[in-house]
Amino acid sequence: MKTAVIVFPASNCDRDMIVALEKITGHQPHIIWHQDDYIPAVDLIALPGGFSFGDYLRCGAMAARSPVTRKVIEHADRGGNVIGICNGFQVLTETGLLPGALMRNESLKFVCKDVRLKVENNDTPFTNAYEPGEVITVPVAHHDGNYFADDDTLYALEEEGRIAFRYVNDDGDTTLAANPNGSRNNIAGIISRRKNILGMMPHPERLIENAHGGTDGLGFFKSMINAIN
Amino acid sequence: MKARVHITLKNGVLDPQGKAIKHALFALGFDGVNDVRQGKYIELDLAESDPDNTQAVVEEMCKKLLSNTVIENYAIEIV
Amino acid sequence: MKARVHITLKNGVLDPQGKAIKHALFALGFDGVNDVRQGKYIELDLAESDPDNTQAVVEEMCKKLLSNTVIENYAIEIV
Amino acid sequence: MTWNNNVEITDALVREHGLSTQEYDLCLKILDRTPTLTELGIFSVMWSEHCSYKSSKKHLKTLPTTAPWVIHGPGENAGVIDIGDNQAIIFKMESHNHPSYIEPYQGAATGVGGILRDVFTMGARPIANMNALRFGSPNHPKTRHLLSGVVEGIGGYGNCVGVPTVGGETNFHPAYDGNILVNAMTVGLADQDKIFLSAAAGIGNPVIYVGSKTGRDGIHGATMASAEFTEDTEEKRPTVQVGDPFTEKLLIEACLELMSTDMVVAIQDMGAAGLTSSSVEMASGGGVGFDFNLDMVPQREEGMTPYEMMLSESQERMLIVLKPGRENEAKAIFDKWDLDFAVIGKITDSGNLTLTFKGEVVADIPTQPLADNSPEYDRPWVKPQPKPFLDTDDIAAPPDMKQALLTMIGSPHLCSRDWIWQQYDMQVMADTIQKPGGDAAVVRVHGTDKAIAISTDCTPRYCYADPVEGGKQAVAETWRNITAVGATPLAITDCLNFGNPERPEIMGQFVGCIEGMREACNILDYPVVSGNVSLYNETNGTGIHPTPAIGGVGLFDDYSKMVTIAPQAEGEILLLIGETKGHLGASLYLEIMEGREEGAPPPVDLEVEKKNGNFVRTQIGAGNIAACHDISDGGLYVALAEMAMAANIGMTVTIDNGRVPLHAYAFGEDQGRYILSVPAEKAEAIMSAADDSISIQIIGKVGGDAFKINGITGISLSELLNAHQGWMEEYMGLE
Ligand SMILES: Nc1ncnc2c1ncn2[C@@H]1O[C@H](COP(=O)(O)OP(=O)(O)O)[C@@H](O)[C@H]1O
Ligand SMILES: [Mg+2]
Repeated sequence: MKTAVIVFPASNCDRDMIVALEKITGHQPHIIWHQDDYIPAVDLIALPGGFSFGDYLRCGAMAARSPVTRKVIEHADRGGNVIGICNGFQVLTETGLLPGALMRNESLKFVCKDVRLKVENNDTPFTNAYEPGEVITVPVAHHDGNYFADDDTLYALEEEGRIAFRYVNDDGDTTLAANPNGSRNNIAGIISRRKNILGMMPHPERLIENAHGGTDGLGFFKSMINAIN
Repeated sequence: MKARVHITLKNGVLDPQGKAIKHALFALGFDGVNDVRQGKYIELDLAESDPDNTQAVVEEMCKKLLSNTVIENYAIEIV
Repeated sequence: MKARVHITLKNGVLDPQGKAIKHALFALGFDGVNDVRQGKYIELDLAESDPDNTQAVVEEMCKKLLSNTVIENYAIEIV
Repeated sequence: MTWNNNVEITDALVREHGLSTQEYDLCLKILDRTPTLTELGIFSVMWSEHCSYKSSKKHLKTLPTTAPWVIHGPGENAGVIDIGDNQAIIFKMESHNHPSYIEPYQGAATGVGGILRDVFTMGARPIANMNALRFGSPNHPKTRHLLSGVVEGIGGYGNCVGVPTVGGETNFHPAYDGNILVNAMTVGLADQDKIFLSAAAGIGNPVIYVGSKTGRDGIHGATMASAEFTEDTEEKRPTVQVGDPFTEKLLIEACLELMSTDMVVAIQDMGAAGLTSSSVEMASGGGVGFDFNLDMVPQREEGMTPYEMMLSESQERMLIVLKPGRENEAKAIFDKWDLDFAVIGKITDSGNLTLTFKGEVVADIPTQPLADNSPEYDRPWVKPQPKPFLDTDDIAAPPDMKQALLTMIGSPHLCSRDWIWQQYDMQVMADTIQKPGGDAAVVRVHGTDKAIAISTDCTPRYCYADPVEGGKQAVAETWRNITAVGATPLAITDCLNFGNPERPEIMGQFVGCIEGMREACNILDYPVVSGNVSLYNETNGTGIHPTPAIGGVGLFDDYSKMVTIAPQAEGEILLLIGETKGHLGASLYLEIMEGREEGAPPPVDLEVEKKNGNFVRTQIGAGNIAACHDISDGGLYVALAEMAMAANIGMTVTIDNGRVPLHAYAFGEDQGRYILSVPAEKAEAIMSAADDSISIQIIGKVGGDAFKINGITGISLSELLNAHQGWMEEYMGLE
């Protein structure tokens, strides 16, 4: 599986993503600087977490308008796979590749902790290694993860099975207390209509070794290998 | 010329900051607050000297960068 | 009554957001931008119906919560 | 207002600049003429307490600073220690107390920014941040606002630059009502053959300014950090600096990229007193002069004067000496990262800092005497009267042991700090293997089996009761915390926060703490490699508790040996190491349950400390231990409860308290103790491995879903957790 990781000024989970992709695919991803206007042919483009352009104005807003992002959009329009983790998810909504917007957490505070996620749809290139309805643990670390979409969009996302992950409690129930940021319908991650684009706030790349305290994030990467090879 | 841009959340979009401010004001004893909405205020100092052109340019800036039209409205004032 | 509050950085206080916006506008091809400053804009809907009282109350809100008077100025408009 | 560099230097002006008559005379002697206004400004910041260490130097010199693994001790931007394989760990702690009191968010944020620069300026990639915080009483009207802003500022900066914040400590006490303490520590990783120092060299070499533009930020910052607060300080509202973590992140990447080439001769961050202290340090350190054209300094505002440029504390700026002819290559790197880059001058053989502005020389100062002949005071001090030992019989037992334990672990002093650390990105860089909540934080050395353990500690109520014992204890506690995770303690940094040194009793606290630290460092083989002094933490004549915050660093050769405080399985046996005499003087029990702050603190027997710690570390290294926790604030029962909560497993403990009253045994804070949780089949072997000089006993067993111990028939885990986790969230909910 060939991959590329886009690096914006002040992306800061780029190395984590590169390390994870290399470990799992066995190949070093291409590292693409935001001013590059060429992305080699790859199976997957990853937009990593961080604070691109300081998260100033709106999270992901400036990165979404960076020259390289046009190339990411072209890749996605051709049906290429794209993942956006955390800040990457914010960039994807800002470009319009995914619907909705990520607003300031309801608590107004940055939140870093392990959350429980339910795999809502395992029939995607990013989730097929999980059981349907499986509850996994993955860390979140963000200030703006409060997913908002208007009622119609939300309805369509639910109807079309485009919710990839939802915040749940230990028993797999969608509760208010299990929601770390106030996102509508406890949404943690969504996919595009063609299922080739995924955006999610939690960080699967931070939970892939026992030393991290667990390996629940591995399934995410294994899914892509299943789907692509 | 100078332009002042107000960026506000669309009706129906929940406003966590506004809600928190309302809550905090209440906690401080300000109890007659029906609603609070928080937006952004951007002041631009532009080389352009024609008001119409300025309006058009700032309009484009708002569409291309300054606002996220999925959730926000903008209003421009040229001064 | 309604009140509109503008909160802006005091002169001379670094505005990293404004700086980054200016830069991003430039990258998008808007090259005639001399300066950008970003502030906050807060709309309040208040039960109070007397303009003078409203002004006084909002003034107090600004001092106590809405603005950080160490680095910010505020301006109040009653509408 | 037109600017006049040649105003008459009146007594009043000199005094306004914080210089004493003797200091001004020295200044006249060095210059051999009257200073210009710019020169007066330069002398004033260089000789402020903050930059010159004039009250503390004499005593700091007595601290041990060497060991075979120390590469650079105090004197550089940060301390450097050898961790093998050509790798080095570079670390330092620094205070940002006064600015954080005035504007908590920006004060704390720029504190983090400043300490990061001290570390990456030496060529290290920052890999972990820590923070040691002291606030006033929770009942003080300002405390909530300050706690909230400080934590948000630390997170806001550290999260954005992508360095995990992995631990710290947090105290509340009325002694900090008017002077909070915000101490930030950064740990970085470098290759030993790529360590950069600040001493300038090479006559004619270009001097480069990079980073953000210079504004009129915090012009009085450095002098502010050296002046006592009075009622009207708040009214003055000095210009606070605003941090820009985005620029800092770019600066880190750009500087590390530049340092990976061979272009850099010397590099120095612009910290307190900005361009002044950085250039004086670089020039005097290299025995050379600097010739600057101030018109070349990137400026954020119109009409800036040389005085303002030299004293500005704008953030995110660095000064670099390049090899000749490499300017364009270097500039390309900073262009890529969108940072200002300017050649502002060159190195000369004059030994002077010569500043030209609009064609006129506005300052010309010999840097060597400015730096080396700075004032040094032997301030008078009196030995504080040590508090008498308290007789345990004078301290009442609680009516109900269960309620006492719940009250203690639910108090502001001992409750969970998760409200704080959840606002910090603890895992970015994906090498954090022990998060906050345990004894020490642990981060891996990327791509190796090695890991670094870090802990910050100080118990100010002990230092207040007896500075010497308190100083010892602060050092010993970091050593113990690092040991408790299984790492080998190597060296410390410190941040010495005290009141007004011109008062002999405060100076006595300082001298006492240093004495205690010195003893502990010597016996534990644990040198001081960097540090910072913050004096004048005092409002209207009331000083803070003496607070020598210590940041310790230790090493794992193989991080798979690391343990946490959480027992791993039902059936594990609990062992208690160290002797329990039931010392309740200056304890949290006394403060929380009795409302008394009296008595001598628990003495630290450093030989016992060393013996016990080495035993524990050896056992962890041998893979015999499932979990380990040292016993500190709150004593044995609190430590056991913390272990149970961390694992969410109950335990049944039976202690033999002998002649020690139960409450003293339960909550006494005797030093040098650990609890081990070990697989049942290992217990005997561990017991027999301990020679007679080590006190070791079996006290109980892990299992079930309740916490049972002498005097407490049972507390459910959920009761414990509710008590422990509730306070801070509830308290801050009222913000
Ligand atoms: N300000 C803070 N930031 C991050 N972590 C903190 C902070 N304050 C306390 N902690 C964490 O809370 C835990 C308990 O702190 P403390 O009681 O000081 O530990 P110890 O007694 O082992 O030194 C530690 O893991 C520490 O790192
Ligand atoms: Mg401890």
